[in-house]
Amino acid sequence: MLDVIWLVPALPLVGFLAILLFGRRLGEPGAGYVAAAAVLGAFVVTVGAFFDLLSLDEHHREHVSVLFSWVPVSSLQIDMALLADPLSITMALFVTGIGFLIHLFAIGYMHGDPKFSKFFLYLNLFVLSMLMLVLGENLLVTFLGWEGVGACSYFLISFWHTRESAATAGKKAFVTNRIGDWGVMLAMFLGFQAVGSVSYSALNGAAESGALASSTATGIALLLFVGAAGKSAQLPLYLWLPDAMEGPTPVSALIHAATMVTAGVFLMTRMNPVIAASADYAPQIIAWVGALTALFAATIAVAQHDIKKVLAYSTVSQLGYMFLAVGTGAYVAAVFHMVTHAFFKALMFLGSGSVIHGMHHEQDMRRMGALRTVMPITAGTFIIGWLAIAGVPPFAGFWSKDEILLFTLASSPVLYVIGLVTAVLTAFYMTRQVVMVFFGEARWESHADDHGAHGEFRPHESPPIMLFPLVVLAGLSVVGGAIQLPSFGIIPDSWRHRLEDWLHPVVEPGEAVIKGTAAYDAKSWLALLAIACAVLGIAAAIAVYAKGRAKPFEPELLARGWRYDETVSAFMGGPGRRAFDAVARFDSGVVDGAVTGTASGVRSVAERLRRGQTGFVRNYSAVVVAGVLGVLIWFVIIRGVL
Amino acid sequence: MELIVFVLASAMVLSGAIGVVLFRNPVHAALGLVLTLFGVAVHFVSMEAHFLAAVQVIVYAGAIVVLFLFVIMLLGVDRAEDLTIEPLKLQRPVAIVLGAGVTVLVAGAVVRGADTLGRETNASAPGDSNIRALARSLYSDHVLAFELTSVLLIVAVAGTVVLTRRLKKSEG
Amino acid sequence: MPEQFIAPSIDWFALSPYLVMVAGALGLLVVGALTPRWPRGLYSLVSALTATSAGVLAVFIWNDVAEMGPGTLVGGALSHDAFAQFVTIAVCAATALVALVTDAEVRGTVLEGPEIHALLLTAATGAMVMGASNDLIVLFLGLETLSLALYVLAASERTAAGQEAGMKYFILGGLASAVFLYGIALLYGGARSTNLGEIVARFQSTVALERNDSLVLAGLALLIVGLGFKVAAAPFHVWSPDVYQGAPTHVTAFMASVGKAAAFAAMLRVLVIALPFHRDDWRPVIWVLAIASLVIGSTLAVVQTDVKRMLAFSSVSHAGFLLVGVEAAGHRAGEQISGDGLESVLVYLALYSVLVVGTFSIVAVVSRHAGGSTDISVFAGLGRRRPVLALALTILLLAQAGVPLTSGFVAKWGVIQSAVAERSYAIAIIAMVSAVIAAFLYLRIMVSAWLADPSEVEPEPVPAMTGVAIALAAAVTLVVGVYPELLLGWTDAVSNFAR
Amino acid sequence: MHGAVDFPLLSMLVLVPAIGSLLVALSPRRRPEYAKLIATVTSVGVGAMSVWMLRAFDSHSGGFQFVSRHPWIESWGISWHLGVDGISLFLVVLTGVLFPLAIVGIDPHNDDPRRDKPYFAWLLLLEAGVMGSFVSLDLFLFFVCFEIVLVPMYFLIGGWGYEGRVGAATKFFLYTMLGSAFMLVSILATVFIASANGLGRITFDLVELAEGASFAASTGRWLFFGFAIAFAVKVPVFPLHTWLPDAHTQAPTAGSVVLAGVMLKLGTYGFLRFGLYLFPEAARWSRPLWLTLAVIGIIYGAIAATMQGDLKRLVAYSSVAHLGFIVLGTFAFTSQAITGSVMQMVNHGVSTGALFLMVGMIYERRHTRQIADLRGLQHVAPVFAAAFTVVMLSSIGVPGLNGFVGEYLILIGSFLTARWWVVVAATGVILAALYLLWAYQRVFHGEPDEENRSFPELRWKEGLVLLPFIGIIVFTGIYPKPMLERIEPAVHDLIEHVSDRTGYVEPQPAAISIDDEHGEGE
Amino acid sequence: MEPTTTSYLVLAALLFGIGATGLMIRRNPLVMFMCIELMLNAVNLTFVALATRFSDIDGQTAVFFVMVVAAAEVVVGLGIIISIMRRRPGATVDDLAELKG
Repeated sequence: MLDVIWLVPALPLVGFLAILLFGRRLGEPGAGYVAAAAVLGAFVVTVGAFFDLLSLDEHHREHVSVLFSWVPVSSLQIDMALLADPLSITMALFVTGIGFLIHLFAIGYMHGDPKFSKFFLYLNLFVLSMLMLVLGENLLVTFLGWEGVGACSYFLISFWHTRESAATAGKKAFVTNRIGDWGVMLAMFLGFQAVGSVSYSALNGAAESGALASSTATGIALLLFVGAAGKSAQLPLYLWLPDAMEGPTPVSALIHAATMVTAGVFLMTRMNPVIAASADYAPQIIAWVGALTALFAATIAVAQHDIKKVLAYSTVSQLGYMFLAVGTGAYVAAVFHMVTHAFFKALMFLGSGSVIHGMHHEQDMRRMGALRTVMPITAGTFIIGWLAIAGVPPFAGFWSKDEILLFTLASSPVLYVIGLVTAVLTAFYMTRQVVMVFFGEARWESHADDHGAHGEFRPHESPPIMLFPLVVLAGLSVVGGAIQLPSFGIIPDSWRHRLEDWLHPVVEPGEAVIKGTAAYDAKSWLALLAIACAVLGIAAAIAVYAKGRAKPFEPELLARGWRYDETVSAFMGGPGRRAFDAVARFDSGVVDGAVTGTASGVRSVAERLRRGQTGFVRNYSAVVVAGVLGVLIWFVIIRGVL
Repeated sequence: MELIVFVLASAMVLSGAIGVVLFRNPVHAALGLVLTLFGVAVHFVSMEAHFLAAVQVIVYAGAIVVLFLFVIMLLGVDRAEDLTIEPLKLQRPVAIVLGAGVTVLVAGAVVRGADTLGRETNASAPGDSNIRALARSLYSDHVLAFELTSVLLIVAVAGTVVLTRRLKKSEG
Repeated sequence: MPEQFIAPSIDWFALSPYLVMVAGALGLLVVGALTPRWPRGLYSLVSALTATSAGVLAVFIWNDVAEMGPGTLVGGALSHDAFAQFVTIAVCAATALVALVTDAEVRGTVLEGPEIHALLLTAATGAMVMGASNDLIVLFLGLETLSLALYVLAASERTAAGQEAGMKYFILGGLASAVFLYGIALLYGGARSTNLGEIVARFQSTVALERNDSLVLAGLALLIVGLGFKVAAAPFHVWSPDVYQGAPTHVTAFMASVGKAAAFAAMLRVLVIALPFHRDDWRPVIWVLAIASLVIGSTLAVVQTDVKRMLAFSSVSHAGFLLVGVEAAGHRAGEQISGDGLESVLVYLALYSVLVVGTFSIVAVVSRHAGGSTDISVFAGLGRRRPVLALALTILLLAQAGVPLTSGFVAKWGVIQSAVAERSYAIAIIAMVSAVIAAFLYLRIMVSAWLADPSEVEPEPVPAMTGVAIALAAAVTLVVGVYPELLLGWTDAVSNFAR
Repeated sequence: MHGAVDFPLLSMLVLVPAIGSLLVALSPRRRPEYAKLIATVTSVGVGAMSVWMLRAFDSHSGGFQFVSRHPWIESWGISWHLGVDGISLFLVVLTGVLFPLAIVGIDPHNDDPRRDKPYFAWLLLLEAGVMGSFVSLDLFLFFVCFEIVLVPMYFLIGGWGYEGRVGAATKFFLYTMLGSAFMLVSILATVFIASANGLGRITFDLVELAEGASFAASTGRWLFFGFAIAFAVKVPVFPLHTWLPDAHTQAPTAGSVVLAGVMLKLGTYGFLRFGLYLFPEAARWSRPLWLTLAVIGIIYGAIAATMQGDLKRLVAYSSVAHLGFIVLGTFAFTSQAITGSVMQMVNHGVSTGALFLMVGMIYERRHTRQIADLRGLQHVAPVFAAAFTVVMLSSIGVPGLNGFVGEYLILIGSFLTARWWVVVAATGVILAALYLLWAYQRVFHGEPDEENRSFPELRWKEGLVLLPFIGIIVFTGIYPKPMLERIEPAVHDLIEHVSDRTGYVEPQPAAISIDDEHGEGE
Repeated sequence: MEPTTTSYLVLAALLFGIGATGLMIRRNPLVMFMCIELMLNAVNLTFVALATRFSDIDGQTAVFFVMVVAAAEVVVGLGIIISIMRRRPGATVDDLAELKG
C-alpha cells in the first residue's frame, strides 16, 4: 500500500470535492456518510501502509513518494511529496482512525443542523490538511497542511458564525496561530539557507552529520517551537484554544483535542535531530514552557464550570506534558502521550458532546448532575476516560504520563515536581467534572424552565451512531497503554517498548538515554508515587464535590484564567487599538497631509502671487522696469564690470 | 560754442522731459514734449543730421504733438491731474528708484563703453551728402524696411477704422 | 559727385509669401471698401486662403533653400533659410485657423467688414518678417507691425474688458518697444551695425581678450527685456493675463499663437544666431526667465476661475518651456554642431500654435453661447451637450498638459531632450514638475466639461468654419503626437540658418 | 525561436485594443449596445491572443520572445520595439484576461446608456496602454504607455466613480504624473549619457542601453532615482502611497480591478525591467533604502488597513502591504525572491482584483461600502461568502492558494540576502490575517440585521466572472510550476546581468547532502 | 571743447530714464503716451550720436524708421484712447483695472 500512499490524502480530497459539488443534493445524512467513508478509506490505506512498513527492515522503513514538483526555483526545489515512515504513519493512523469515529459521531451530533453538509465539507478538508501535515516530506508540505488545518479550524470554530462569540473565537484562533506560523516560516528560511532544502531528510541529515551549525540548529528549533506553541496552545499563545470551544463539539474532539493541536508536538518530534543539534538551552526552554503550561492550565481547569472549558484547559495542560517530554528528550513518550491523549480526550470531548446533545446544548456543569442515570453509556465511557487521564493504571494515560515524568526527573527535579503537582491537579479537576456531571443531584431539573422551547425537558441518551465511537474510544483508552509498556519486572519483554522500537528509525533516543540515571533506577517507585498522586487528586475532589467535606476552592482569579486572556484582550482593545488608530491617523494626517499640504501650499503661494497681479497698468510697468533693472544689473554689473 | 549749444539744448530736452512728467495739465505736458523734441532737433543739427532734425520738427513737433493736443481738446481731458495724490502706495518712490536705477546703469554702460566707439570721424560727413547718403541707404540696404513701413501704415489706417467705427444701434 | 546707385537685387519668389499676405490684406481692404457686402464668411475664407497660399509658397521656397543653401534677401534685410520658412509656415497655419474662427466671432457686429481680416493678415506679415529678419531694424518694424495690429485687435470689440486690454497692451507694449529699440541702439553702438550677419561677423573677428563690450551687454539686456515682454516670460508677462482675458477670444488665439511664435523666432534670431558669442552672458538670464515663467505661469494658473485667464497663465508656462529650449540652444550657439535646442523650440512653437488656436476656438464657441462669459462654469456639462466638441477640447488640453500621443508631448519631449542633452538637468526637472502643476488646471477644465453636473443649457451651435479649425487643430495634435516623424524628419534643416 | 513567427502578436496586443477603443468611440451614439459588443469582441480577442502567446512561449529561454521592431521616430533614435520574457509574460496574460472580465462582467451602471460608449472606449484605451507598458522594450515607448494610462484611468475614476471621485482622480493623475516627470528627465539623461559613454549613438532601445552602456556609479544612481521615483509612486512605496486609497476607493469597480490588478504592477515591473536591468549598480547600492521602505510598507499598510471603516479602502491599504512584499523581493537579488515577486505581481492582481470585484458587488447590492453597515452576509449569501473566503485566504497567503507561493518565494529568497528585513516582513502575514479576518467577521459573520437580510446571493453571471479568478487562485497555489519555470529563466538572466555589472554573487544556500534526497526532484 | 558722443549718450540715458519714470507715475493715458515718446526720442538721440561717431548712415536711417513707427503708434494709440474716452470720459489708467488677479 506504500505505493499508493497518495490515496491517504486523496480520499478525503475526493470526499471534500464530492461534498463541495453535490453537498446540497447529498443532504443529511448522505454527506456525512460520504465524508466518513472517505476517512475510513484513508484509514484502511494507512493500515495497509502500516503493515507494509512493518514488513520492511527497520532501516528501510521510509518511503518517499513525489507527487509533483511544487515550488522549483533554481536552488530551491520543493516537491509535493509524501513521506511514509513510522512517525507519519502513526500519526496518520490515529488521525484517520479517530477522525473516522468522530465523523460518525458528528453524523448524529449535527443532526438537524441546516448546514449539515457544509460541516462535513470542512471536516474532510480538515482531515486532508492534517494528513498533508503529517505525511509531508518536507517542511513546506507540512506547512501546507499546517495552515490548512488552521483554516479549517477557523471555519469550524466559527461554524455557527451568527454567534458573535463563535466568530470572534475563530478569528482569534487563526490570528494566534499565524503568530506561530511566523516562526515556522522563519525556521524554514533558516533551514533553507543553511542546508539548501526544506526537506526533513536534508535538515535532519545535516543535523545528525554535524553539518548544521549549533546556532542555526538552535534558531530553527526555537522558531519551530514558536510555531508549535501557537498550534499546540502553549504559553503564551494558548489562549485561542479555550475560546475554540465555541465550535461544535465533534470539532473540539477532533481538532482541538486529538489531532491538530498535537501537530506542534509532531513537528518537534519530526525535527528531533535538529533539536538535538541545538544549544542546550533550546530543549530546556521547550521543557520549561511545556511544564509551566501544564501547571498553569491545570490550575485554571480547576475552577471552570463549562464542561468543554474544563476539557479545553485540560488539553492545554496535557499538551504541556508532551512538550515537557519533547524538551527532556522523551520523544517516544511524547508521541505515546499524544496517542493515548488522543484516545481519552477525544472520548471525553465526544462524551461531553453527548451530554450537551442530551442536555439540549446546555454546557454549564452547575446545571448538570446525576446524568449517569439518564445516559449510562455516555457516563460509563466518560468515566473510563476520566480514569485514563487521571493516571490510574492500567488505563492508557497512566503509562504515557509515567514515562514522561520519568524522563523529567532524569532531566530536572524541579520540572518533575511541577509535573507531579500537575498530575494531582489533573486528577482533581477531572474527578470534579465527573462528579458534577454524572453524580450528585440532578440540578438540571430546577432549570428545566430555561429550556421551555423544547416542552418537557429531560436529558436523553444519544443515538447509537454517537455511542459507537464512544465505546470504541473507551476501549482504546483502556488498552492504549499497551503499545509502549515500560520495562517493569512483571511485564513480559516482548510487550515492552513496542512504540519505541517502531519509531526507532525516526526518534533516536529512547529509554536508553536515561539508563543509568537515578531516576531510571527508581522507576518502579516513581510509578507508585504517580499512582499516589492520582489517588490523592481523586480523593480530594470526591471529598469536596461528592461528599461536601470542604467548600470548593474555585477562586475568581482561576475561573478567569489568571486574567491572562482579559489582559491580552484589554491590551489589544486598548493601547494596541489606539496604536493602530494612531498609525491610521498618521497616515491621513501626516503622510497624506504632506501631499494635500503641498497642494494647498502651492495654492496659497499662488493666491499670494496673484495679488501681485493688481490690474493697475502702472504697477505692471513698474514690474517691467524692475525687470529691466534686474537684467541690466546682471549684464552691466555682473557680466560687464565684475 | 558747440558745448554751449549742447548744454542749452540738453537743458531744453531735460526740462521739457521733466515738464512732461510733472505738469499736472496734459496740455502743459504736451508743451513740455514740444520743448524736448525741439531740443533733440537742435542736437540733431549739431550732429549734422539735418534731415532728421527737419523731420523731427515737422513730423514730431508739428504733427504728432498737434495730434495730441487735438485729442486732448476733443475729449476734454484737459483737466488737471492731481499729482499730489497717489492712489497706489509705493508706486512713486519705486518708480523713481527704478527710473534712476535704469538711467544710472545705462549711463554707466555707455560711459564704460565710450572707448570702444573708435576714433571720432566727424569730418567725413558733409551736410549735403548726409541726405543723399540717407536716401541711398533707405532705398538700397533698407528698402525692405522702407516698404515695411507701408505695411505699418496699412495697419494704422485699418486700425483707426476699426477702432473708431460707429457702433450700430443694435449694439447699444 | 553722386555715386552710382545700385538697387539691391530682389528675389521676388523668395518674397512671395509676404507679398501674398500684404496683397491679401490690401485686396480685402480695397475690394471690401468698394464692393457691397460680401457673402457671409467670404472674408474669412479669403484670408484663410491667403494665409494658406503663403504657407504653401513657403514650402516651395523651403525646397529652394534646401537645394541652394541659406542666404539673405534684399540687401541682407531678410534671411533666406529654412528657419524663416518654418516660422512662416507655422504663422500661416495659425493665421489660417484664426481667420476661420474669426468669421463667427465678428459676424453680426460692426466689425463684420474686411478690416479685421486685413489686420490679421498684416499682423501675420509682421510676424513672418520677425521670423525671417536679418536686420534689427527690420525685426523692429516687423514687431511693430504685429504689435500695432494686435493693439487694435485687442481693443476691437468694444467691451469694457476689450478696451482695457487694448489700453494696457498698448501702454506696456509701447514701453517694451521703447526698451527693445533702445537695446537695438546700444547694440548698434557696440557692433556698429544693425545687420545680424554683420554683428556675428564683427564679434567673430574681434579678438575677445579683454574686450570691453558694456554697450553690447547693456543693449543685450534691453533686447532680452523687449523680447521677454513679447513672449510673455515672467516677470515680463504681467500684461498677458489681462490682455488675453480682455481681448476677443479669436484675437487671444492669434496673440498666443502667432504673437508668441514670432517673438520666439525673433529671440532665437537675436540671441542664438546674432549673438552666439555672448551666450555665456545671456544664457543665465534665459535660465532665470525660464524658471520664473514655468513656476509663475503654472502656479498662478491653478487659482484662476476664468478659462481664458487660465490659458493665459498656462501660456506663460509654455513660454517657460520654450525658454528651456532657448537655454539649451544657448549652450552650443554658434558651434558647428549646435545641438537640438533651436530645432526643439521651433517644433514646440509650431505645435503649440496649432494647439492653442484650437483650444481658444473651443473657448470662443462656448463663451459666445454663454453671453461672452469665459468663466469655467460655462464649460460645465459640455461633455453631455457637445461630446465631440468636448472630446476635441480634451485632446487639446491633454496636449497642452503634455500627455503622450499628443503633439504637446512631442513638443515638451523635444525641449526637455535638448536641455538634458546639454546637461541642464535642474531646469529640465523644474520644467517637468511645473508641467505637473499646470496639468491641474487642464484637469479642472476637463472636470468641468465632463464631470460636472450638466447644466440645463441648450447645446451651443458650432459654426462650420470654427468647427473645421477645431477639427484641423485636433487632428494635427493627434497625428503629430502619434507619428512625430512627420514633423521631425522635416525640421532637421532649420538649424542650418543664414548668417 | 518562437519569436520568429510572422504574426506581429505583440503589436496586435497593443494596437487591437487601441483600435477597438477608436471603434467604440466612433460607434453610433444611439446604439449603445454596439459599444459593448465591440468592446467585448476586442477584449476577448486580445485575451485569446495573450493566452495563445502563453502557449507558444518557449519556457526554456530567458531572452525576449515575439520580438517586433520597427523604426518609429528615427530622428530621435526611437523604435517600436516590443518583446516579452518571463518577467512580463504573465503580466501580459493577466492584462489580457482581466480586461475582458472587467468589460463583460462588470456593469458600468450608467444612468444614461449613452455613457457606456466612453466607458468602454476608455477601458480599451487603458488596456492598450497597459499592454504597451508591459511589452515595450524602448524607453520612449514605455514612457508613452506608462503615461498614457493615466488619461483613461483619470476619466474612469472621475466619470464613473463614487462621491469623492473628482478629487481622487485628480490626485491620482497629478501624483503619478509628478513621478513620471522625474522619469522623463532620467530617460533622456540615460540616453544621452549612454551615448556619450561608449554607446556612441542616441538610442532609446532598452536592450542596447542595458547591454551597451555603462555609467559612472554616481551618475547611475541619479539616473536610477529618476526612474525609481516614478515607479515608487506607481507601486506605491511608502510614503508615496496616499493617492492609492483614494483612487481605489473612488474608482468604479472595473477601475479598481484594473488599477489593482495590473496598473500598480507597472511600478514593480518597472523596477525590475528598467531599474535593475539598466542600473544594476545603483539598484544594488540603494537596496537598503528600498528594503526598508518595503518592510515599512508591509507593516504600515497592514496596520492602516486594519483601521479602515471602508471596505474598499481596506483592500486598498492591503495592496500597499502586498506590494511591499513585491518590492522586498525585487531588491533581494536572488532568483527565488525575484521570481516570487514576479509571480506575486500576478497573484496580487488576481486576488485583489477579485476582492475589488466582490466589494463592488456588495456596493451594488447595498449601496454602501462601510463595514459598519454590513452584517451577517454569510448567513444570507453563503456562496458569495465562500467565494470571498477563498479570495481572502489567498490574499492572506494561505498555502495551497496562489498568494502563498509568491509570498513564500519572496521571503525565502530575501532571507538569503536580507535576513532581518524578512524577519520583520514576515510579521506582515500575521497582520494580513488580522485585518482581513476582522473585516470578514464584521461583514459576513453575525446575525444579519434588517437591511442585510435581503442581500441577494451570488448570481450566475457574477459567479462566472469570479470563477476564472478562483480557478487561477487554486491552480497556481497547487501547481505553480508552469508559471515558475517560465519566469525563472528570465529572472536568472537578469541576475546574471546584475552579476556581470556589479560583481555581485548571488548567495546560494549551502547545499548539504542535496543529492541525498533530490534524486527525482531535479 | 566739443561735446563728446558719450555726453549725448548719457543725455539720452537720462531722457530715457525720465520717460520711464513718467510712465510709471502718470495716470493720464495721454501723458503716459508722451512719456513713451520721450523714450523713443532718447533712442533717436542715441542712434544719431552713434551714427555720427561712426560716420555710418545706418543709424540715421534707423531714426527715420523710428519716427515712422512713432507716428503710426500715435495714430493707433490715440485711436484706442479715443474709443475708451468716448465710453468713459475722464478715465485714468487706474480706472482700467477690472482685469486682474
